[in-house]
Amino acid sequence: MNLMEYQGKELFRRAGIPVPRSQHVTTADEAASFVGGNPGNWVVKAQVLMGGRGKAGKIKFAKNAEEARTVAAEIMATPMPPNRQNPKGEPINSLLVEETLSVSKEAYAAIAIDRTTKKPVLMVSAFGGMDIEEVAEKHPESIAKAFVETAAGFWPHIGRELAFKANLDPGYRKALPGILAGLYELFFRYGAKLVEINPLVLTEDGRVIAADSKVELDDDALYKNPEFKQWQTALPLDEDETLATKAGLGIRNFRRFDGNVGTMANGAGLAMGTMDAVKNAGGSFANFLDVGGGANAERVRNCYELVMNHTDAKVFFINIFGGITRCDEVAKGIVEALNTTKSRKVPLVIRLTGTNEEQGRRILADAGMTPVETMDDGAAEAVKLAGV
Amino acid sequence: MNLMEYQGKELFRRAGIPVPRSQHVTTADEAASFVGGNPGNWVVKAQVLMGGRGKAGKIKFAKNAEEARTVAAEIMATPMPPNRQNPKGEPINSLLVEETLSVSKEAYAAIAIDRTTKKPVLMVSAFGGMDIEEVAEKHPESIAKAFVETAAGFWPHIGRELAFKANLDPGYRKALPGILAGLYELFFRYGAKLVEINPLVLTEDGRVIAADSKVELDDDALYKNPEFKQWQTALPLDEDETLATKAGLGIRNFRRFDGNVGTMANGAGLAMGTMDAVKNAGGSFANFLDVGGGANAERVRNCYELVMNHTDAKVFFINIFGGITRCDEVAKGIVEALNTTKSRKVPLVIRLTGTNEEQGRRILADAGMTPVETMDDGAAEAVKLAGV
Amino acid sequence: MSIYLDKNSKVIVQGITGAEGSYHTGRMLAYGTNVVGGVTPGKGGQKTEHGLPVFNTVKEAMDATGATHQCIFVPPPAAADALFEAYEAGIRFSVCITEGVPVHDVLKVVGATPGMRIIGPNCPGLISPGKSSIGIMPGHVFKEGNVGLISRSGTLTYEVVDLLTRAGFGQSTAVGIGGDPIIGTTFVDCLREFKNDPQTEAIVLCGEIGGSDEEDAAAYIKEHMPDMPIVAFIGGRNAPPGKSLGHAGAIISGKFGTPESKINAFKSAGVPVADRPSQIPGLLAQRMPARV
Amino acid sequence: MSIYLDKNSKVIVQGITGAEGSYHTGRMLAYGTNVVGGVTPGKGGQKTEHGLPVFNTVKEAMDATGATHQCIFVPPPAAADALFEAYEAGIRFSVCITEGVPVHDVLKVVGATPGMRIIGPNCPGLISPGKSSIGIMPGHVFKEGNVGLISRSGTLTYEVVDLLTRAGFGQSTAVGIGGDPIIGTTFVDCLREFKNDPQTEAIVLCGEIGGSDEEDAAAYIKEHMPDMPIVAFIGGRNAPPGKSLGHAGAIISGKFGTPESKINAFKSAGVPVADRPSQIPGLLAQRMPARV
Repeated sequence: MNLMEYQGKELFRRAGIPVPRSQHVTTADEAASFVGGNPGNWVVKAQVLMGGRGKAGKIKFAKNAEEARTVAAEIMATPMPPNRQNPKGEPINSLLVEETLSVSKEAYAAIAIDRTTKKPVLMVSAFGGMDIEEVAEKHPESIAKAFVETAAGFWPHIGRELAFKANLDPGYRKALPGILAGLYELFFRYGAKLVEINPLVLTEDGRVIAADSKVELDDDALYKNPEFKQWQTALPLDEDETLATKAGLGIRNFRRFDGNVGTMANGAGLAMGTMDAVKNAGGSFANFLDVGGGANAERVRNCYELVMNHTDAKVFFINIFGGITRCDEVAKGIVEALNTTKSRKVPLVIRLTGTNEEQGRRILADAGMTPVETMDDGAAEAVKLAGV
Repeated sequence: MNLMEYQGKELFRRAGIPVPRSQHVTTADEAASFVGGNPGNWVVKAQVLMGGRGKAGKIKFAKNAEEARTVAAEIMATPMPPNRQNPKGEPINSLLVEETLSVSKEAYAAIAIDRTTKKPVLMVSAFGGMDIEEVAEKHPESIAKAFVETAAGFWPHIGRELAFKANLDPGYRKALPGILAGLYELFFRYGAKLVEINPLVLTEDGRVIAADSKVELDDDALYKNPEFKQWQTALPLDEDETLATKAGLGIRNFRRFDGNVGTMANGAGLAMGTMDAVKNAGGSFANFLDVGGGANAERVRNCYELVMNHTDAKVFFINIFGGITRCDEVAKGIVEALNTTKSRKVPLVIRLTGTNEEQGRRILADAGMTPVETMDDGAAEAVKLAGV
Repeated sequence: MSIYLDKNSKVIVQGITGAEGSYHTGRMLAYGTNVVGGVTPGKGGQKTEHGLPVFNTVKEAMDATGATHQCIFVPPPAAADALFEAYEAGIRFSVCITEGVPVHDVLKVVGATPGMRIIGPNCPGLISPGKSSIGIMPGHVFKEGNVGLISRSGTLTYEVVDLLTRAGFGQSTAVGIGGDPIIGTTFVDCLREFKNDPQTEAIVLCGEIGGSDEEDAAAYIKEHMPDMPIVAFIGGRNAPPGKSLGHAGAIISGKFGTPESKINAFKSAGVPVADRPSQIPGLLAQRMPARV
Repeated sequence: MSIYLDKNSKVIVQGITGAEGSYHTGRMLAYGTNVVGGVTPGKGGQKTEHGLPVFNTVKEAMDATGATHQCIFVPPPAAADALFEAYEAGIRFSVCITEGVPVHDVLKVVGATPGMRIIGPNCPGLISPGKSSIGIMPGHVFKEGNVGLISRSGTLTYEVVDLLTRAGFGQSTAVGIGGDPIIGTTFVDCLREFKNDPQTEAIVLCGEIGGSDEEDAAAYIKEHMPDMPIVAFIGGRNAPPGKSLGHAGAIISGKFGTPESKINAFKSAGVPVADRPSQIPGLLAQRMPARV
């Protein structure tokens, strides 16, 4: 679960990380009324999960209520335009009206989880306000890293060492350990996978302030912080995630693509393998779908309808290798699903092997269906049936 | 810093440990008005640091506003009577009006710091509501212990294991891990040296509730939680601690006794050693006083006056072994202190050795004073001068 | 021999009275695994439907059975607790089947259980065919032999094993290391064991997009076991960047975790990479030294 | 030989530009301690008044000087940080002079720095007379010799050392382990070292009321070094229960930490306990084997 800027900054505030004064608003009127009551220089920022707000004209300045109303309306008039990261764009439902900072320097600070060392990794760079992946590519030496022993936790010396190693402006030195301590506390307290401040601004008058926030929470840990439920519903699940949830699947278990071979498999690895097999057979897959372990009739029907109703599939390739999943249950599910569904019907290609394979094949045979022998065979057959 | 029951329970509440419904009040009127507005069975408890409230008649029941007013007034009418732990008694400045529990069982749960293993130790016993030291003596096997690896922290299995090991009533089993988790969080979050629930009540209707609280915070960690400052001033420092603070000493650096040999030394070990030496010489010490490292003139004068004005000392034995402390500075301090003090004067016995000993002896000699050679000599001389 | 698990391994099941725990305990017993008991707090003293003793705590189970291995079937919020309980009771090998364990819980466990080998979480377990199986792998597709197998996936593993078995390649031990971003045991950990296992004469490595475990494995192979016949496969080659498909760990972000990076790493280590699972047995046959 | 510290120990001082750090660095240098530099963040590149290099981090100091030992003179809130910084930089011997370090900070440090020897906190340091001194002990009262000394107190230690030196007993190493409830190095840790130190032929152990360190020491002596001539002293014998006098660790609570318990433990280990410091040299003389 990714948080929007204003949500991340709310967490920053709780952890004692300095953030600009701000007000979260949902209409141009609210923006105008806030700026009217709080004279000064303000910046109005679209609250979306996509990057590239500045280039898209979704960050604008306002010096009085009238200007605030105008720019807020302009920003909200159109959604965020599509980009590579999000080819569908994103609606703008709210804005953050924020104090304008007089920026002297911009730095970067983040904590992520390092898969190789299995430790939290702190990253600091003097190259702030830029795409960090670009920085990592062009100036890899500029990113100072520190791996934290979870037993010891974060201590200020780590921040001091990073400030020196990353060659930050000396104006950052005293503030950085405290800011990283807050970031680390937040990272652990809320079970984050990533917390990022980019840019971390050094102002003309020597304050160090988090000018933006990026926080990714671990979906698996959300139950520990029920308060985030409210943000979760406020956040736009993408369409595929919404569909997956409605079908009773995990949000990661379904994703659509442009092809015409609908797929379903048990287990994420096999589901990806099924897509690869379709591709290898010269076809194009319409979706990724991991039906999960307990593939009963209802689940199978939901998955079938999900693919029929929301993709351009011209054929449905079911690829089951029974481990936990029992082939007889899946076979029953398929038969029942087809009998009860009201969705459109396409040719089925079924591959069914593993636990209780014999019983499963018998159930299919009784319903007049013959499974293929291998995944490759199934993919070839499905691609042939789908046509070009 | 020890917390009173209502303060400890406020921390329990924050950590999610169930406590009875309650209201903290400072007058009989407040108690009456609370009970009047909240019909039910209430218990009114004196808020003091001393133990033995029940026996002293400082815990009473009330079923309506009138009863509440009466028992509250009775409780506050007289201070807590002296006991072995506190020979001076303790004033009662406030009361906790608390929901009466229908008690089925009483258990004990606590976390302390184990000096030998250098780990937090959780202790659980089915003998609740009793003096735990007595339990430790009579039923040592009844106290189940678990040492927590600080790197791993507390996890529920520790609570489950303790519930089984301590043979708690099965009614405690599900609740105990959560209660200990809260206790452990509180212990770490606030830097406590001891957190104790005695009794931990299992009610007739199956709830597990902390019926009392004992929390000892680490004075050295109070700076991390400035909010406790307000409680600290609310808490009665004992008289010796107050005097020590006023004299610019640490609260542990001064304590009075009944004898007639006033003492002062640099370093806690030597100060205790000085007391032991007086005792060994057949005398009785009037106080413990560790003057600390930087014993300048003002500090020495403050200490001199502290002992003169607040003990029955008939002689003042100054025992300095210079390490950090320089003998010349102490000597200057003694001379200056005697010249400027307005307190009563008693014979001085001075023992002065270590860093800059020569210069120190010269300064004393110039003022007409001759130090003794050893601690034992000094103690003997002081006891002789003090008479019987 | 085999790695991590053999006939002598005594297994306790945490969560043995739950639906999953009970079902798979039965399957493990049927396969021949020496399951000696299980743990469900509050049910100590009872017997399971399989006739195994249930204990209140791992410590009690250890004391009574001398268990050496643990298999975890508890809900995600209880998984880290189960691992710590086992560790403190003295267990040094644990298989965590549970999916959806918070990643910070896993970080805490791996950071504070030195000397414990954890497989998973979110994994199908491991099997030493003909000897013992811990977890949820379908035993009947495996066959005892000399090919070691390591995989980030579950069902894809069975697919691969089925192909190997049909082609006559039995397995020494197959380890499903799991699909999460942070896992207790990596490819390299397993390679190190296989290197010293006399039974294992070749290895199949089923990787996946995301992370750099495969790159680390390739570097290890290059340096420490250049002569071992090894074949690799990378799943999810057609997955788009930025989205994790099913496995939380299978995500390409920027230049990290792409199939190209992994394939190149294996190639530079002299490890052929199969385009599809069905090529694996053939590639393996080419690399296997002629049997004497 | 000596324990923990000798001529070759290279010492860095954390907080070297502070008043205390600077003063005691001068005294250590005067004693002959090989102080090679110090750390004060933001002052890297400068020189101290003693001409020693100042570094921004312990890591930099380590890289430039090859330091082996650390001495900490920083305020209490920074002490644990200084210990962790040293540990992560590779220092494995640290003396923490600072008084008033939060006890939970100490717990965290001792729980997460395996392999590091920490003396203190709230201690006067240690000295191997004639070789080196780390901390704040007054070097001139010490004399090189064969008596090892361990003490929970500072000034009382000097008292005892002065008596020993005057009586002709020089010291191998004297360790002030500190007066806090939780300390990095206990009596037993030091005894273990003295046991293996050829220079040390006898030991004086200055205990105090509170805790059970002395009882643990007595048990260790009884089992592992019954033949070593050892004399003990317990400070604070006339302190009342329930109140800590000066040292946070010196507190009798209930039956724990009483002088009687400690004296009995030593007696049962065959260790004579002096009633007053001035008896120590005499008791030691009785126990020392005749010199050849």
